[in-house]
Amino acid sequence: MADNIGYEGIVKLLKAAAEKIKANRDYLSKLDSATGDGDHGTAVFKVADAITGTIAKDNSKNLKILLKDIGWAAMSTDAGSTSPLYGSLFMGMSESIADDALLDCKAFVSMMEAGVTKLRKNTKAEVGCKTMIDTLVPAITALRGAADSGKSIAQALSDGADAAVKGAESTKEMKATFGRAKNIGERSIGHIDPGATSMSLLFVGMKEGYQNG
Amino acid sequence: MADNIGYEGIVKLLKAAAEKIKANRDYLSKLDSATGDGDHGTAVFKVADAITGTIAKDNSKNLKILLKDIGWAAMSTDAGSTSPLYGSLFMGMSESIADDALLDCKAFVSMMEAGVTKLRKNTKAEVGCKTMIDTLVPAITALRGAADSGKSIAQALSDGADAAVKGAESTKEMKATFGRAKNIGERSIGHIDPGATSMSLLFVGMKEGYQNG
Amino acid sequence: MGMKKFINNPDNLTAELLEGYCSAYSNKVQLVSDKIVMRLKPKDKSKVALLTLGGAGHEPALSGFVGEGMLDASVVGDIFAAPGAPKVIEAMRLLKRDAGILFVVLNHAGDVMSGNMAMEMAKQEGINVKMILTHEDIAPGADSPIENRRGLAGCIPLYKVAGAAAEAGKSLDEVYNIAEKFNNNMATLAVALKPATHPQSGQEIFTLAEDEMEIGMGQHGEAGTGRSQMLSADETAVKMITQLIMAVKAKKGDKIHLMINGAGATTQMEMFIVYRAAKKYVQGLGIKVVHSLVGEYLTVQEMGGFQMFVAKLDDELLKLMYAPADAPYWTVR
Amino acid sequence: MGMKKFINNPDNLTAELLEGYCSAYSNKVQLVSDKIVMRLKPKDKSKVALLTLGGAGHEPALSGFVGEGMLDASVVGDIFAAPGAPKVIEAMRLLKRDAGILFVVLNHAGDVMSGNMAMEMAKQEGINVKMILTHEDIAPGADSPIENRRGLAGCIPLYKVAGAAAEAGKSLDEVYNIAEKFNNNMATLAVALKPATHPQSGQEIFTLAEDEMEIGMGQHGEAGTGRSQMLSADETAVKMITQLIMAVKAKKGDKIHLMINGAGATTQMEMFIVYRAAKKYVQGLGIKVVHSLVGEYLTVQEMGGFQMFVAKLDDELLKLMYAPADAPYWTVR
Ligand SMILES: Nc1ncnc2c1ncn2[C@@H]1O[C@H](COP(=O)(O)OP(=O)(O)O)[C@@H](O)[C@H]1O
Ligand SMILES: Nc1ncnc2c1ncn2[C@@H]1O[C@H](COP(=O)(O)OP(=O)(O)O)[C@@H](O)[C@H]1O
Ligand SMILES: [Mg+2]
Ligand SMILES: [Mg+2]
Ligand SMILES: [Mg+2]
Ligand SMILES: [Mg+2]
Repeated sequence: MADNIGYEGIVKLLKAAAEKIKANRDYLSKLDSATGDGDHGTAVFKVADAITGTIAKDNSKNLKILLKDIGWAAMSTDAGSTSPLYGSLFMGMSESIADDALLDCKAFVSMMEAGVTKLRKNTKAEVGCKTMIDTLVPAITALRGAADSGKSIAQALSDGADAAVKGAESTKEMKATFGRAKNIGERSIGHIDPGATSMSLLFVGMKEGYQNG
Repeated sequence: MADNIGYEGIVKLLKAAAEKIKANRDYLSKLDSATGDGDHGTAVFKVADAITGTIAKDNSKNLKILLKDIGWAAMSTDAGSTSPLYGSLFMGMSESIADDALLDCKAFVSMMEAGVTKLRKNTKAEVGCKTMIDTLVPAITALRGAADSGKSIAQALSDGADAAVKGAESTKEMKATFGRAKNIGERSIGHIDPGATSMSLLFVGMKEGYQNG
Repeated sequence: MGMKKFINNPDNLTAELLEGYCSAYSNKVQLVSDKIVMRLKPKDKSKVALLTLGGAGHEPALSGFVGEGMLDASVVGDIFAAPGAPKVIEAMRLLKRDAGILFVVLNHAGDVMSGNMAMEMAKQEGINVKMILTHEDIAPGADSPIENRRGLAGCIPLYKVAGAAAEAGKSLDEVYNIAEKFNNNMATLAVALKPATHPQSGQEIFTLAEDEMEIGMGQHGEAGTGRSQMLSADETAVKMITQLIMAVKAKKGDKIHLMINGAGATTQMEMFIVYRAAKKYVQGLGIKVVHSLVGEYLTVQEMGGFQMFVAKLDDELLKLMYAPADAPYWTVR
Repeated sequence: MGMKKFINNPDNLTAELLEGYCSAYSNKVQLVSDKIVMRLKPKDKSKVALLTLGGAGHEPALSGFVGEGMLDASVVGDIFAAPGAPKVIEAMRLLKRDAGILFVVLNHAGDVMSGNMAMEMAKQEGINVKMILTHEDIAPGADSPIENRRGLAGCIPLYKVAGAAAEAGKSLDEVYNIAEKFNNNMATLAVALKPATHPQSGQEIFTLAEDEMEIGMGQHGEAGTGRSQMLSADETAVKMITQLIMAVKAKKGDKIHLMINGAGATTQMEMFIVYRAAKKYVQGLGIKVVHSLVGEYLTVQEMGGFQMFVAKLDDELLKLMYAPADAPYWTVR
């Protein structure tokens, strides 16, 4: 069996990821209450809703179009920082692939990388700034490592999810220098970043979606 | 010794009454919190202040003028219902006496009656409406009774104070039909009326001022 | 004292507030004789003057509406307490004119007593002044005797129509009749959620349980008899507007003014949501909302809640409502 | 949920609020495409248009200032959350004109990201638009890099001067330069006493002890580093105005605009008392207060506190400040 993923496979991953995020709405808002304005759960729930909603009404069966529509829908959620960041992740993924893409592990990882690159155009935040970048960078590095060493998509997703979770946890000890949390400076230390957490749930959800698919 | 009272005597009574009221500022506001808007202590404190202030700067040594000035000053205190009610009490007293008044018990009582009459022009409240009228009417009746039966000013003031206190206490079981307390209807029952209480303190203060004078 | 407010000496509240207000809007108003807020540029003496009185602590009311096309002066008392008659007669002397003065009094015991006394003095002095009493609270029932019905935020749109009529050069009788027409066709109902703290005593002016609200609350937290469980915005709006529409006897084809007046802590967001529901209900009856106000006009410190106000408007009143005005808190181009 | 507010389904807050707002002021504004508030009577296409974006929950900001002489449109997000770029580009398409669009963005991460994305799209579509970023919060220090300084209530007087310049027919570069001049000479400092409740989550957006206040609080309750014991109104005012005057480098003979913007639950009474103390301090330095605003312009639900805002004005800006305007919450005759 060829280790490829296409429209149907990605839909499965994204649906699972969206459900994972939705299930953690209150937890994520609670995290945001500690360091921000308490709405990240609400915000990212809407993004997750945009993902499942777009999938549900998609007629194209075309991955490039689906991802672009998800990106646009996510951006349209009026959810503060979250909509442009998540939105551009999907826009970047869409822009990087061909119309009839069927992706092997390397191509899948390249698509994810392109998404992260586009997302990072919005922000100067680096690893260590206590944002979702602290999840994305190690997750993408793990994905790339798995692909380059010839691992399967399943294994790559698993490595990516593990790295994402670790990345999110690493924000706990950081002092925020981006986003609203920056305003409380030292007082942000000791709290996990909500955006880093929701992003890690995206990767965990994708892994689980692939395994259960 | 003739049982007469003039400028100096009245000043002594009023000073004592004013101090009595001032000392009960917080208690009176608390009573008003239960049935009104919680400011009667503040209000009547200002009236008391107007009394002592006017006495302090009075040069006339003329009782009629002094009482008129007290009335005007009390009315000018911007204290809700309290300023016109207390103000007209003193205005009425002033209007009823001659310039060089030296009052025997009957004349003193007539002056007090005139004050109450003027006060009552402001309101249709009768005995039983849970207002300061419930203090004033029995107090004045007691004063008149004492005078008519030939009692001394000291005794009249003592009878008046006793009746005033009883009158104020009688408001506890009444349902308010005047003033702000009317708005809470049945819920006013069980609370003593603040205005009836401050008015009783005026009579008690006058009695004590005479005794200690 | 558990009160958390930006104040200095509580005894100076009104003085400091009036100093601040008149200096912030020194292009429109001036403070005269400590407690009288007057238009900076008085209107022509040939026109009827508009005067009101009332306690402080309800900002922007009442002095916020002194200005061209509205009030000529307001006499301010202390926090929640009417000014005494001496200041009122002083203001009447300042405004004295052959054209006369319309004197608007809100139905609260202290205000009415001071108002009546000042009227008596004015009569003795030969000042031409007519008094009008607002009493549009329908909490005790729309048919309840006038002395039971409080004057609430309805005074403010009344200043607008009367002020515009005066500015247009109408006679005292005409201005009075216009104001009375408005007065007799308006109704207010207040709802409270959270108490305010009296800024002088530091005490909460009433208490409500965590899940309670009260429809029929007075202007200073005087409790009414309408306590209930918290309702949604739409339920609250419909419950209130139903009573208001009945009170003013508005029917299909009629035109109304609809105002949501915030008590202090209730957000404009909530007021707009409530307004929306009330308007929908009114439109469902075939009644037209032709003029609206949503905001804080007459507050009760930081009380949570609002007043819903309805007035039936005919073409004359509607035109006056939209006439130019230039008060600090009500400007119409 | 301990929240006591007049709302219905929390998910519909913004939709209901916008419906209410645009229908209450249907003589001035209209709702287009769900989230875009536009002037009812668009200004002439030959003139520069003024556009802004921002979250809801801060009423009357930002949409309250759409109207003649101020904003042409505002794009509204959800409660405290910026709208996405798609709606912003939609508004830009609606306002597209040769004269160009001035696009005012407040410095908050989400707003800036959406703004930047929309600007990129506009460039691709050939829409003539210039973006200006407000960042006048001096809580992190007036010399702190722009990205650290939030955009607070200063946007609103900025809409006023830019809007008046646009209405006067100035070119996009001219309007931009006027707005930038104002932008570079303004400063805001916020103080909080009591938290607001987020109307969707029902949670208090921060906590402060019974006797604490915080100078430097952000627009959504993001805590700063200026916690202290409660101070009196005068002490608070002087502490804040001192920093603001230093930040705008105003000196003897200069003219300023001074605004006290209520956060929600703080009364106008308190604001006037604070205003009074701040003005006195400023006058003591020989600086003239030539324009003032005291009221609720940009709120944070029912938060207790206020923003103090100072802008240095030259004759050009002063004239624009007093120019006619006709937005629901800022009218100048
Ligand atoms: N400038 C930024 N760069 C990267 N991530 C950011 C930035 N600003 C915010 N974030 C992320 O967004 C999260 C907050 O999202 P959310 O609460 O939805 O937005 P908002 O701060 O507008 O309320 C933060 O926890 C952080 O991970
Ligand atoms: N119409 C009235 N007639 C007689 N007494 C009244 C009337 N209204 C109020 N009072 C008296 O005034 C008292 C309240 O005074 P105060 O609290 O100072 O005035 P306000 O009600 O304006 O706050 C009441 O307790 C009552 O005794
Ligand atoms: Mg947030
Ligand atoms: Mg009282
Ligand atoms: Mg009172
Ligand atoms: Mg947010």
